[in-house]
Amino acid sequence: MAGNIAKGAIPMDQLWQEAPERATDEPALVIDVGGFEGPLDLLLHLARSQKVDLAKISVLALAEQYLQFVESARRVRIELAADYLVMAAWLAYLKSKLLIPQQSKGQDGPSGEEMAATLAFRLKRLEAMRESATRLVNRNRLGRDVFARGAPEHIPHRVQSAFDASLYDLLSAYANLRQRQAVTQVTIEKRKVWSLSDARDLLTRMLGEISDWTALQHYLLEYLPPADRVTATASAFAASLELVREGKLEIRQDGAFQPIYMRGGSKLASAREAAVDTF
Amino acid sequence: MTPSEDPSTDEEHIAKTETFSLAEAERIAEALVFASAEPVSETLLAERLPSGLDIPALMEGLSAFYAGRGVNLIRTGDRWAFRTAADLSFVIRKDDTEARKLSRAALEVLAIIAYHQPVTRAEIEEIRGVQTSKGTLDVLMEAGWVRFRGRRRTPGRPVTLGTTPDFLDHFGLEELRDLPGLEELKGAGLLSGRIPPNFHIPLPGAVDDLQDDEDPITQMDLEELGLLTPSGEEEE
Amino acid sequence: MTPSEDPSTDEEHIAKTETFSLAEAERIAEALVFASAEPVSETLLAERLPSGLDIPALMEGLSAFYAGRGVNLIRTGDRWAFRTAADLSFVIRKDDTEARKLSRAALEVLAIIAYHQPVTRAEIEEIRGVQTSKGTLDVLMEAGWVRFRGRRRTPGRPVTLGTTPDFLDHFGLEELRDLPGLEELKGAGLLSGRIPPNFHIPLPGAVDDLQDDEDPITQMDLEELGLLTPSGEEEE
Repeated sequence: MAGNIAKGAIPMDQLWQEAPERATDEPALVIDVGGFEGPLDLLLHLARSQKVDLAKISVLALAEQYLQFVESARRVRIELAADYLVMAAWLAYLKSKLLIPQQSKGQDGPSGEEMAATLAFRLKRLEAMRESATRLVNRNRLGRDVFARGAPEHIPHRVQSAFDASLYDLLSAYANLRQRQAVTQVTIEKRKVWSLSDARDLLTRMLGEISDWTALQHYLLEYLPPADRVTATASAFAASLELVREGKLEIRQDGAFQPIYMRGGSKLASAREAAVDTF
Repeated sequence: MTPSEDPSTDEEHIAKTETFSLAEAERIAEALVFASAEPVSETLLAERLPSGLDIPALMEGLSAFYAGRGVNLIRTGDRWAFRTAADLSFVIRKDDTEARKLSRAALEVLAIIAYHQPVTRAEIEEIRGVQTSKGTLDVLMEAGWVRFRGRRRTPGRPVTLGTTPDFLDHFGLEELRDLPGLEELKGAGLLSGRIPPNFHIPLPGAVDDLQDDEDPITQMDLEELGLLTPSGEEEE
Repeated sequence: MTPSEDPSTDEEHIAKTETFSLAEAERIAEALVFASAEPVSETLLAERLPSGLDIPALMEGLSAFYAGRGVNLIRTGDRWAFRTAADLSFVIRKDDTEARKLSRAALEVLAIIAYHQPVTRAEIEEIRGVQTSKGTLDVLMEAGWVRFRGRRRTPGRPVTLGTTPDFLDHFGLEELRDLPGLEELKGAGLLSGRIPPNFHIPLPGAVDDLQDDEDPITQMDLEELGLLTPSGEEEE
């Protein structure tokens, strides 16, 4: 097994080695994939191992490394979560866009460069949040570095209410109760099925960034284990129809059995824009 | 801070360091006593402070510093503690009853009323699967979070319950529609994934208006419910 | 406050009373805040102190007084608390007081909520590129650092998340604006969902050069990959 990843999988080797703290009693290969918080995290890790400023990474090289990683994982039969595969499909698409010289200008949809910029932005933003998290957790924290009065003499609660309860208390009490009462005799079998909502989530997440006609299915299937292909195709198709109905997606097929192209619909764009107001 | 050739300045320097470390020792003592749940013994202080210090003297000094303030450093035996100045106890004591935590039952009932309103007592019991004790509703009424809304136009004309504006206020909600729905409860990990497909959580709307099957509560009703003394004391 | 005939003596008198009552108010404020483990709101202080006082100014003054001491008066949100000086943590820290250990995911989610609030769960997922596992939010809410804020006025009305006053207190922040690096992040456009217009990535110059282990892509390959439809339909 080790021999399988010997050559051409340098990034993977690095991954195994750089994460000794992740090791527990489980087989190393599985844990290391599990140690990442999703595909962006993995990409960020790969980008860091390029040992350059994030602003200077080669997106193409990064995509290559990621695809290599997925490839190696496949070779040693590591099961990757759907998220990773979707990212692989997206990167494969990105790669093709970067490699093919721009054909006709003026086509709608982002160019490969724009897509690369989007990816770089997302990586940078994630890294910024990581750094902020570190700075936050290293502040002088109450109960660790800074202490409150050890022997308080009174508790200055709002005088208006003689009772104390937070929204969290309320909601968790309610959720617990309803859960308890819902006769949970439903045994949910662990079937390997992409649920409609899984597929919906994945499509929305990817299409958020793709406004150009894309035969996503194609890229997706490329990266799915054969056993998952049927269910993924079915769910993704059903989900895409639903998204079309909601105006969040457009679909095009040139003829029977031709690849199905899709792109973000008008509503998706506006919903995303509306969602983007911070502070 | 750097040593100098001139002995006089050196002496000055030493004096300065001593003042410095004394102030530093005071700060440490202060913080230790403040953060401790119990009065702090001079032995413990001696352990934590630079050795060779006259702890009792240090503490006496600190105590004098705090003497005129709102908080005093007082000695009990050989232990030290901060206490509110005795003459100020009136500010502290004033109705500082610690807010009571709501019981689990009360939280459940309140949540059901919030999500399912207008809801009758029988319906609450159906959802919870247990009887609601009278005290539970009383507590919620006392807190000012729950109110009688009206009467359901069904046999027995059961009273319907709902939440009050104070409820929204206390829980930081702008409107009832801000209560998280199924997806959000799931997403927050409050509901597990193992819920039956027909499981649903009501979306409370703007419920101030009586529903079609609700009658307003009348004066008679309130008296009947024992909420108003029969005489008319509405003029308050 | 009342107009008087003899300005000088009256002013003196007023000044004296003011000094007296100011010192007294300080003592009371001190006692109130000192006695409590939790931060005390300015509202509560205003209730307990003589009316007409400029509470924030009073507290700023007190805060300055305690600045160099072992116990500091600090502001968090609109509340005040006494806390041991941060530089003394080494003396006071006990081994059993280790603050709650957060998972990497929880910490990351907390940071995203703090910097991007109000933020929806979908937006958190967009930033992290991965679903937030069940229970992560639950942990943060249980710690009392994160809360449901309201709902976004967009289709589906997703619930928005934000931080709590306790979050500020725990991390020693006066206000959200004090989040480390907030301004730079904003300036760099990293707190928005959109790529800032000034965001450049140098496009891989090396992209065009094939690596040693690469063959150029041919038209054939592209068709094979399904990237181009076999016929020539580029002219649309």
